[in-house]
Amino acid sequence: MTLESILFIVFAAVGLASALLLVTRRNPIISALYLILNFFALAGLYLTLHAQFIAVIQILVYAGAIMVLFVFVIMLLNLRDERSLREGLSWKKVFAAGVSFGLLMEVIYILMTSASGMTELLPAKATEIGTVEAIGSRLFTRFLFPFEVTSVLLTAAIVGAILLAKKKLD
Amino acid sequence: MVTLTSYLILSAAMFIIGATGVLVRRNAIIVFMSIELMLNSVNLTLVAFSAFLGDSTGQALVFFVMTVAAAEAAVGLAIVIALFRRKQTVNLDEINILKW
Amino acid sequence: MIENFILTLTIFLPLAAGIVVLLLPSGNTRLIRMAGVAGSLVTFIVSLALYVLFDPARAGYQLVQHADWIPSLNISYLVGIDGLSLLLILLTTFLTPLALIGTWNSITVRLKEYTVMVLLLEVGMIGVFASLDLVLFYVFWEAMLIPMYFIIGIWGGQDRVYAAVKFFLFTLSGSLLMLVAILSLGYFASIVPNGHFTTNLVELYQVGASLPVNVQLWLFAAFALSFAIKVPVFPLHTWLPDAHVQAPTAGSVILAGVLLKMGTYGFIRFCLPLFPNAAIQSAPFFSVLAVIGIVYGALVAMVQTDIKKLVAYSSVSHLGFVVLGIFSLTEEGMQGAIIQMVNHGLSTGALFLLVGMIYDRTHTREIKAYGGVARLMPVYAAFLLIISLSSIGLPGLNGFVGEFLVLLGAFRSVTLQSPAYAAVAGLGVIFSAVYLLWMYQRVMLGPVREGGLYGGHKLTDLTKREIATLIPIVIFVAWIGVYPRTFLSQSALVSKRTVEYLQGVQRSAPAPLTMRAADGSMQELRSR
Amino acid sequence: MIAYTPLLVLFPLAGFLFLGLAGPRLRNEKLIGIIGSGMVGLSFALALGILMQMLGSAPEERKAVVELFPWISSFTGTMGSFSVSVAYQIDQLSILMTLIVTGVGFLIHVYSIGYMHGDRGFWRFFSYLNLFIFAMLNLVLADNFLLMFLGWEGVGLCSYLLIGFWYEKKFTGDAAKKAFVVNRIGDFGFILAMLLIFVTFGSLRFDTVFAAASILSPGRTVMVWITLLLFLGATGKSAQIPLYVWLPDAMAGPTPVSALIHAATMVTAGVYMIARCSLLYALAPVSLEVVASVGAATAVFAATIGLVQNDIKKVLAYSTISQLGYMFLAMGVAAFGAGIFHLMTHAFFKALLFLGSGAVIHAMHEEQDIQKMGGLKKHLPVTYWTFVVGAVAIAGIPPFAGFFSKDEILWKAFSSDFGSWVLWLLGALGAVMTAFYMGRLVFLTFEGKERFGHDLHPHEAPKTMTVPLMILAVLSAVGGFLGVPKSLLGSNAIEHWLEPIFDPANHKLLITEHDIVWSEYVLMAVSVAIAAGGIYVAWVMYLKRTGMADRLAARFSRIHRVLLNKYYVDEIYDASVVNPIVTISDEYLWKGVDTTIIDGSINGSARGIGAIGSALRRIQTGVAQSYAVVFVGGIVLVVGWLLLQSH
Repeated sequence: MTLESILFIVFAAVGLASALLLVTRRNPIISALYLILNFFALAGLYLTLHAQFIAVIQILVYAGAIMVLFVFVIMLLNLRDERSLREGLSWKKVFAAGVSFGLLMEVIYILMTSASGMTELLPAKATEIGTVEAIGSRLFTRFLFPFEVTSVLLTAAIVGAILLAKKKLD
Repeated sequence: MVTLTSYLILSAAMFIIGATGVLVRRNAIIVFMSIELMLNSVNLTLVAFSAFLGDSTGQALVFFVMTVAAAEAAVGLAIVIALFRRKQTVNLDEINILKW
Repeated sequence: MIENFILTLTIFLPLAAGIVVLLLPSGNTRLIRMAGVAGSLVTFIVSLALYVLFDPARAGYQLVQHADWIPSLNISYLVGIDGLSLLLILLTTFLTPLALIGTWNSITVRLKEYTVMVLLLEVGMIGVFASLDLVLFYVFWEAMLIPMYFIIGIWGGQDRVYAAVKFFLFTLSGSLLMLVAILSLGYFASIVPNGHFTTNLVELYQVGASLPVNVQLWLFAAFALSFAIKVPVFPLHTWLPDAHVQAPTAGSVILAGVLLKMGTYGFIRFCLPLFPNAAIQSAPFFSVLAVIGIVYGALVAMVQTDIKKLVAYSSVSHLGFVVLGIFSLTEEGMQGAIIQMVNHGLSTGALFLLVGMIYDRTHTREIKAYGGVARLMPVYAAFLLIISLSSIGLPGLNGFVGEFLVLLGAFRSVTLQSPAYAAVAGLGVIFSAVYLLWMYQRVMLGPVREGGLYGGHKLTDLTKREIATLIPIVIFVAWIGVYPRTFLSQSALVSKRTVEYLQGVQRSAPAPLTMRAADGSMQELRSR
Repeated sequence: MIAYTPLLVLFPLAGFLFLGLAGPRLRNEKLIGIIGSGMVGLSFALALGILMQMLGSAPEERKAVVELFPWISSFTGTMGSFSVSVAYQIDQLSILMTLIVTGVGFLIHVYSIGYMHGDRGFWRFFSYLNLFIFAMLNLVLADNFLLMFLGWEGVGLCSYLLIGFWYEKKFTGDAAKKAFVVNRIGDFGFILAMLLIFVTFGSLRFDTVFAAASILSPGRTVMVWITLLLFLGATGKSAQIPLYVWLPDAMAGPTPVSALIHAATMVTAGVYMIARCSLLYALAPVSLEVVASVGAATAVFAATIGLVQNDIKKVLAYSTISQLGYMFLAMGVAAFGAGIFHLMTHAFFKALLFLGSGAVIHAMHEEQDIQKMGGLKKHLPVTYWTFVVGAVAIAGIPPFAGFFSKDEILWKAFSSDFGSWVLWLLGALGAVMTAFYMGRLVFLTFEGKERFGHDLHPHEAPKTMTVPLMILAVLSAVGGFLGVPKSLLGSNAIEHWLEPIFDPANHKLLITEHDIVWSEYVLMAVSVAIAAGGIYVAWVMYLKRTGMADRLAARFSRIHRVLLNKYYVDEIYDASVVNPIVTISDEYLWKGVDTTIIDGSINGSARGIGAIGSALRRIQTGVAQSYAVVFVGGIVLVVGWLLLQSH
């Protein structure tokens, strides 16, 4: 048991548990909090992979920005206590869960049966590519055009969000 | 020894949990959060591959996924607000105008 | 130099005009109308250059322009004209401005979109007549469907949506089969030694003729169904009355004047030369349908109570003559069919214009609501009479030339082998007089209605603008009637070569498939 | 002169175009009248000039063809392809017809100036008349069947226009339409005949066709078809059984129209056509028999109806049908010359009678019922005397025109190789009735007591109307001398003049000149006697013992009613042809086939697809999550299938 293994098991357990809790809680606020926990667990996992920059960004963007948005909306809609949203079991849900589980089994089966040549993580190399510098040079050379296009996407999203959320169009 | 496969299985499990959430929950906001969960599990895959292959492309792609996730969250939540304004609910079962 | 792109210019000028109209302020209706008319008029003038540059004495396609489009499949932008397409392109460019001028005040809502649609329609129509590549043809064929759909569906009468959908579905269901046939033709071109996939019409002429007869028959049927719906051949005609009745006047004029010709054009351009054996075999079948259409259309037209429906059914009857002429597979029949296409475009186009003019005044199409109009609108009465007579086929006006040549062709046709076709078709001569004169009598003659009110409106005679629309048509009606040579000479070579080609096929040894069957049975006999 | 032949046609055309376009603005009846009649007068003068030139040349040089321009052709000029020109042919027959058309036409134009005075369609009337003359001249001058057909249809059109001239009355429209449609039935036959002629002879030019026909021997089936189909056309245009029904109704038009179109010229087109094609008929003796039988039957049939009609124009209309029957009788017994001769004299006296009746109607303020006339002799002296001349001429009293022509026909009907005593007897029967109803017409209209209201003061027509009457009266009186038979020491000039035209046919039929025989004189005496007898009976019945007619009518009331109702032929046609066609078209074809079967099956299939769709629609809950479940399920299946494949 190396330190890395222990860290991986801890973060994986926290991530899976928080994910399960996220989808099972009735109150969206609670769900949101579990999602934040999940984000932190992921950030930890990124660190075990020596992806420092992504881990930081994960905290900043997801936990910092996106989750604030979620919580803000939940507050705005005042959805804390909604009796009408009673979520009982139904054949549909059982079926959906079964389907999902089937998919999981298939994926795991594929992963287990296919031989993976890369069992060894090379820490030096991994640390090198996880730096801001490495990712930045990638983004601004090979992915320059998609990177610029994301700006358009974001602008469109902003405009769209404002338009949709506005009370009336005139 | 933590192998690539263990990261991938973890990520698959989280993805399926998210997908199940999308499929079974009626609360639109929780569905959205489940979608975020799915996106994150994909990010984990990308980062894992990137690290094990020694190629920063995967991490660059995570960047784009995050951008898309942010945009999706903004627009999606705006839609939820608009729907709520019309229907006074975020219950997806009641939003069934997609037929005909 | 100009020869190279004049055709492309003609095809896409209306598109340019449409874009210009799109940029105009939608409030200025007068400007939009002027721009639409100007665009179509310029197209007409440019198309006259086609007439000047075209040499009727030269065989084959002229003014050809070729450009790669999808090189990997040998699909190209290939346009060119012969005498047949020349006449029909001129008919199109001639009728479009008249349709726009003649309905100057009829359209009040979404005028800009309407004008653009009409111009787009013109692009599609000219393109159909000029395409020498099957895929290009197909694209124009379908492209023209869309503006027509909207013209009927948006600016039509009460049941416009039903009519538009009916029109669209009828036409589309036929043309989808045609697309399949086009692709399989290209495929057949690729499986011969040294062959390659192509949709070039000229190359496919050889491919089609060499196919076994049963394959030819299937492909022929796919093409013919599409064209027969468009013509329309009995019993596929029921979309026509609805579409005509519901369409706005300009839509009816173009629909009757040009769109229906696409079906008969397709028969001559594609069905006959591509699948000669199949065409010869199915000639009696189509001739029977044509003859039924002639008599049937006339009889049903006779009992209509709606003027536009009457004219629509008369189209069924008149186009029966065209189909009969084509499938008589004689030079006279072919020439008659071609001139009859032009005639029908002029006469029925004018009839729809005239009906539209009176509809604009009274807002009713019921024949019963009229009577005695001649007294109040003498000029209108004169025009309606001339056009009706042209439609009846009075010698000296245009209709007679076509009908007589068609009857002559059908009468002496080697393929049909019976004068009965012509004899029964001749009955149409009687019935056309009945329904048109009866209509004329009920609408124009008799005492003026009480108070001179029709549909609650007072009648005023034609305006100068309306007269100016009709006079060019009347001039051509008389011109073709008195001196049809001008027009017949253009298409003479096409008719002659098409007919000679088919006759050659007919005379040569029986087609491979039947020969094989005969051999087989011979062997069976021997083995016994 | 002959080179100017196209001008014959172009003058009236110019008149039509000018009056048709500028007419509404002229507003001057005198000017319009002068232009309208002047154009026809010019044509007449030119025709006279051409006649003079022809008289001055040898008989074989009297024929000429003037070609204007090619008309319809399939154009490529290969063997046997179709080509027809606009070309006019001058010969003995066509010049005679031209003179009749333009001469009588001119007089009627002049007459119309007076008759149509004050009508708001004055200019329209004259432009139509000019158009009619144009079409009629095309008919008689054409050098091919197709151009003849143009004239043939053209006169039909003018007939339509002029019958419906007073279009604001309901029945004029009906009559006009009926005339055109019934004529079209005949034209259908004409068209088919042309197609057969072209297929048989490879041309539609008279010269070519007749040259080819002259070497054929009689008795071919195709010739029977051609001639019978042509005759179908003739029965339509010339109002013979069974297509005569339009002519009585056509009297709805203004009276000059009845005189010009429905008496003198257009209705004789069928006779002219058969005369022109005499050679073709000579090749089909069966058809000749048909023509003769139909002609004789029509002559008697129409005369019986004419006996009891009370409308002055209807009497004349049935008389016209009957006289046309005589002309066809003549054609049928191969007495082509006699038929044309009767055509000419008939044009004179029937135009005269119609114009006279027009003057009467004019004077009586549009009253046409002869029972409400009487004693008009003293009010309308000129009309009376000219009318009497016409009546005597048609009745066949020598030496007026009708005697010579009708007697010639009756004699040929008896003596010709194709005639028989039955045909003669029918002809003679018709002649008795003709004399009777003409006598009745004259006596009821002009003699006896005045049976009209005293507020009516009939007065003689103006000069423009009476002068043409007088000219026509003179022609009716002396016109017969052109054809005095040899037996009466005449030269039979007109038949001699036409000989070159009919020689080929006569050769085929082996007809030779007969010697004068005593029976000709006997028959001549008989026909004079029956003419006089007919008039005498009319005199007795309608003047001497005025109640007798009514008593007879009451005695034979059933027959009288049948005759008065024209044998109910119109009703029979309506019930057996017109109504079934309309009903079938409406109930079965349109509402049955179109709406129910075709649209029904199409809408039905559309509805079927719609039904399938609405059944499948239940699957569509509209809940996006359900769709997503199916979506994921699909992925599971696809991945699973791929996994199974890979092992």
